[in-house]
Amino acid sequence: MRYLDKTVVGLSIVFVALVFADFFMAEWMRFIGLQSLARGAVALGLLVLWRTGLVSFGHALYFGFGAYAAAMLTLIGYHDAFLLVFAGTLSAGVLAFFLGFLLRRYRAIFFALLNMAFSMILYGVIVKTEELGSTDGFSVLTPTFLGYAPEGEAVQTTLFLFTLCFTYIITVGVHLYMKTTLGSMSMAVRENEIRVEYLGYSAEKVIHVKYVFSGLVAGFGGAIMALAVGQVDPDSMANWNVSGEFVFITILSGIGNVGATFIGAFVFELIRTYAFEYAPQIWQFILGGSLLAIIMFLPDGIWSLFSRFRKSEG
Amino acid sequence: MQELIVILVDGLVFSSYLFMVAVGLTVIFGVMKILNVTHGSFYAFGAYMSATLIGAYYETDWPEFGGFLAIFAAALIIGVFFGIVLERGLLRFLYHRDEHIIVLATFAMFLVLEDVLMMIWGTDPYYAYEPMALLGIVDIAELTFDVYSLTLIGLAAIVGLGLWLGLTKTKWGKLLLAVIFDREISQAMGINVTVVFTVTFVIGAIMGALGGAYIAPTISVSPGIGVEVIVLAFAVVVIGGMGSIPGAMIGAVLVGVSRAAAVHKFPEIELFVIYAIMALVLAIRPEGLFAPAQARKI
Amino acid sequence: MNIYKRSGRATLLATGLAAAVSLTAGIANAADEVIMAVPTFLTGAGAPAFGVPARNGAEVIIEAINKGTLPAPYDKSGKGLAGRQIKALIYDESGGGAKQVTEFRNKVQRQNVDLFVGYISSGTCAAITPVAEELKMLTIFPICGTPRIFEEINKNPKYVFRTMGHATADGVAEAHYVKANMPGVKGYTGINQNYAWGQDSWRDFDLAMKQLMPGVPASDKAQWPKIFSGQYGTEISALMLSKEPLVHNSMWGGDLEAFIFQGAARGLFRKKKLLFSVADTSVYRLGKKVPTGVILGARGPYGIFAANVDTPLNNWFRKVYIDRYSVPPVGGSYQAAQGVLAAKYAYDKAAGMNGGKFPSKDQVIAALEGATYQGLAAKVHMNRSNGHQAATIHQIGILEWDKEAGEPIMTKVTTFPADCVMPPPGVNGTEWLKGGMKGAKC
Amino acid sequence: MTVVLEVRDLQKTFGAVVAAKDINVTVNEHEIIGIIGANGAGKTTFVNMVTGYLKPTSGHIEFAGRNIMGLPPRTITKLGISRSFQVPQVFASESVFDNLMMAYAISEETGMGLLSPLYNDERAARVDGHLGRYQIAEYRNATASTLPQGVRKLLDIAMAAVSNPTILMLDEPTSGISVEEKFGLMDIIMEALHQDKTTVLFIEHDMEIVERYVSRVLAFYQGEVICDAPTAEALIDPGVREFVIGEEYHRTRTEIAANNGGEADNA
Repeated sequence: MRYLDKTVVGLSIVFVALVFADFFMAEWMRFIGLQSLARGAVALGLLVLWRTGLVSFGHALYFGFGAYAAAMLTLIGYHDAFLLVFAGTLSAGVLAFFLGFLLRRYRAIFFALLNMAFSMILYGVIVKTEELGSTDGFSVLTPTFLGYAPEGEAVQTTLFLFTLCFTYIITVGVHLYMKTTLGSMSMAVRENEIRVEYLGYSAEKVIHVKYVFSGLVAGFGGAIMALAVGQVDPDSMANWNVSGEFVFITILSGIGNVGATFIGAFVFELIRTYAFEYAPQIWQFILGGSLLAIIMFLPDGIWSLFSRFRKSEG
Repeated sequence: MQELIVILVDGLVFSSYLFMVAVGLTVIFGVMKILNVTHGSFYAFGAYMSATLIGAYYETDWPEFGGFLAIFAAALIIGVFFGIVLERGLLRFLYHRDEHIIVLATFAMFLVLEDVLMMIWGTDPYYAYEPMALLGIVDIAELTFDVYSLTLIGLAAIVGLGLWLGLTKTKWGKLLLAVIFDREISQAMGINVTVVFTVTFVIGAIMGALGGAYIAPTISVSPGIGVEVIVLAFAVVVIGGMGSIPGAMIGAVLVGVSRAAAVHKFPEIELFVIYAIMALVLAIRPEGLFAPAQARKI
Repeated sequence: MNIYKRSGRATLLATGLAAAVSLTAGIANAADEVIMAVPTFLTGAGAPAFGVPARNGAEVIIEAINKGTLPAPYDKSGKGLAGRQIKALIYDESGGGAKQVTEFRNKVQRQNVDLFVGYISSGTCAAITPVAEELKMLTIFPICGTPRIFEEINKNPKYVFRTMGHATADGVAEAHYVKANMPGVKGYTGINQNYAWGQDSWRDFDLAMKQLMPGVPASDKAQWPKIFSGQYGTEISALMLSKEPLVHNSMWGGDLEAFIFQGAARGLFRKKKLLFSVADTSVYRLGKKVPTGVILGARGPYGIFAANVDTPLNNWFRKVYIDRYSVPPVGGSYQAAQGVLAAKYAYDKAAGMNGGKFPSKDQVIAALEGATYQGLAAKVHMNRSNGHQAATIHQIGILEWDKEAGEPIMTKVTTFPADCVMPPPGVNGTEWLKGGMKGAKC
Repeated sequence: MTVVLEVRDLQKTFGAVVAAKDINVTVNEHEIIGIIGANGAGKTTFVNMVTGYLKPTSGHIEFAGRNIMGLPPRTITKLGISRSFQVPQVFASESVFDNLMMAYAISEETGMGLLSPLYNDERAARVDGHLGRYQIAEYRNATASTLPQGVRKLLDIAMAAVSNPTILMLDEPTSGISVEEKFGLMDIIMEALHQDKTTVLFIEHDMEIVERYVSRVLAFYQGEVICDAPTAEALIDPGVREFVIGEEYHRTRTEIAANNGGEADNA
């Protein structure tokens, strides 16, 4: 009971609801949902960093790394979703672990930009690798799930369920983690690193842990995206504006609640989809305008709408 | 020997381009601590306005060299207009917010302005090659260069020197330096930080627009030109030390000459040069080559 | 207890929202319409060079199909596609592969699109192909360079067609042209944008040159400027210092135009022989600023190459296009128009075989597979990759400025038959090139 | 008496500036030591070096028989030297309670324990006990940034004391506090620390505070210790009077305090 708070209960209800919805949802909606889960996972990592006082303008690095790691395994004949997603997640995590030793020394805008520099190096490497299709990327075949090889609409249904389960575990895990001493140290490091050091813990170590975590979930999101879209390419996976979108989603969501990142990602996809449909010439205008509106009028993100709603109820 | 001279000349031209593209960004960051993504829009609007004015100018039968005035007029018009509108209309509401939020706000504004640009000028490209044709060519180390590109070196030097002198030798510059060092104390000392901010932002915007306006005659002014500039300018500014004008200059030269050497010797690695230098410099000197002074923490 | 109740309500709100949106899926379309999605670059750097001309070309044809005003050979089959009006959904191709896949699914499942005629970038085509096959959606790529679509991504396509030759043809035709017109050339180098198209273009040209002119060396310092960089001073210096007299260039759009301004100012085009793969996208726009005497291609018999093709269909197209947009149609306009014509041809033919009734999707596909139909500039033979990949004649020539007409023209044009420049059916382009282009009929 | 801290020949230079020179200090268990000196005399630099914030240029620092030169603050804190700050270093946007919860958790948990929930009832009880000892229980739920200066100072010191350190170094505990409040504040601090038998070194400008709470004085001038003696002796030392207290200043300060009860300038 100790771990069962309202967020865990809420997440569990949504989880069960979505598992059922999976079988009734319109295909395009499921696809948007799948992308929202993938991007939301990255935003979840950014949320953890943000709570630590850091923002990365380069998490497409881990997103792209995870996506390409998973996709490259399919090139040598591995197609199991569990293996691919695990590999994508882990490889991004390992990369974050090593780069973390350098990045944990940086704060504020330097941290943000150094991440961007690394992500652009990955972008450059992919563009220069003709074997991997350069900017065209390459296709990722439909995955299997522990021997089960779905076809037609079942592909997306199964993948959605698969993603949903892992996302649920990760999200609840993050929520519980944030309540542990190490998790709460996010706040401590953001508020006052000097005090943390003088209480006997290394602020850099705290940051490193969060950074590796953010790398892991970004890799997870990337691997899922590769499987969902069936294609990897550097412009959708590793370019700087992709990183910008992740920060966009984080701001849209607000950092109040772990579940908010997925709602934020979903809203982001909807805005973009409808802007594309109704204003194909000025969809960037609408996207930028919405972001500005959120920043100006909903400074704590979409989650604050829920909080307000609840306050007025209570 | 010939190759070496050519690498140097090419490198300096490209460095000057980088400096012109980055200097506005560093001025704004230095004073306001805002990483201004809208900088890319200033560049693009500057280029479009410049192409439009140059086109209009050469429709008249006024003296040919007057076309250069159109370039500077374009930079002024765009810089002053967008500088004031954005700073007064948007940024001032965000000064109390997290610095990353402000970056995102300027990113959002950049997206908006990209489409505004298309609403005004459409998707067809604009050309304004007359000023470039006017200056002709010159041979250096038995290789032909166009004089216009070489004048970029002079422009960058004048802008860099002017800003540096303005900052260190004038009363206004000293006020700016005070604000840079400590915003609150400056306010307490009676400096009108609001005005300082607006003026700085306008100067930065003019610089961004001037970059685009001056480059316009050498390129095809078409959609998307602002995007490329942003990342490039970020890199230069980060390498040089954010907010430092001499830093931006050294950073630009470092990147420009290295890139020129790469293009001549190992063209395959051209794509990486700038980011590799950025990562390398940051790994060794976290705050860039010229880190600004910091106040004591405890 | 209270907290659970409240969180339940927030949850309800979220799920309710999701459910509400998902239930609004599927807008019924009028029975007498064919919904044609036309993705093309409306924003960004690809818009002026390819996207907007392609949209314009498609619009001219779609309008004429709906009004029934297409000239011969399409003048006998009545209005619309097999009698039904086309409702075109033109939208932006920008945003990368993932975004376009999402949009593709949206259009198919939410807007009940009947067919797609579009996509310009190889990257988007590569991303769309598996999805189109998965969703069983008739998709006609009018452009797209990469041969990988049917060579790697889907070797056995059922729903995806491409109605123009792929990039291998460009490199081979260029090499043939160089061999015929510059037999004594001492070597070649290149400047190509550093991304898939540039890399593929250079590789194919290089491979073809190695086969056709084996003794002629390639430079090991071919230039790779970043795409959209716009500043080519250093690269131009390096090219001018290089010893190779021939420079291969597959740039397009703003990059190409900036390169031309900067190169022309420094006399690059007098000092080196330039070979432009796709520069036709810019020739009319550049007007008098075009570098003359350069070798030019348009990825087939399109754009400026079609200026003097004297058929009723082509003459009509050029006239309507120029009247409407006040510029002549370029490669992208022709190619997109050719894609729409494929749909017109296939629907009408399928209806004919279906006893005049509106055909099913499978019937339309069967009608287009392996067909030969009349494009604007040349006949299109759907005779590669199970009848899904087109082959057409290919043309290369020298660009000159016609003082009297006051417009650029092509001279010394060589026309290559499709079977000379495209790999034979079932053969991988790169392997074909490496293996000496066996089976080519020139 | 056991020696807990021994500093020998400590030097610190920043380029050409000498911030600390030939510092030799020995601290015994349970001592209360006052560190005095004008601004820039090297007091905070001394504290920064002992607690690992600044790396000395040369010298030797030994704590409880162990060389702690060059160790980072977190290690030195774990070994048993804590400090407070002239400008309170608290988690500004959190409540007083949460500040102390965090402080306790960090100082108590290691290894896998870091992954146990921050909140537990036993820890909360310890926090509340601590709040009582420092007499800030009434601010338990107030956000740290909204606290009055005196309470914030107390919170800062309370946070430094959670680990029950062997030595606690206080950097100007009474700066920014009005004269009337100073003694009350110091009484609370000294009472709490006395219970824990903590060795205390604190930087102070106010000689009355020094006279009242301190058994021994270290006087700094231009990076050097010019006097290390019992309080009464130190305060009449001519060097201290000239370079640290300043005769005129001392008189003026007393007069002001006497006349209007206002706060003397101790910046």
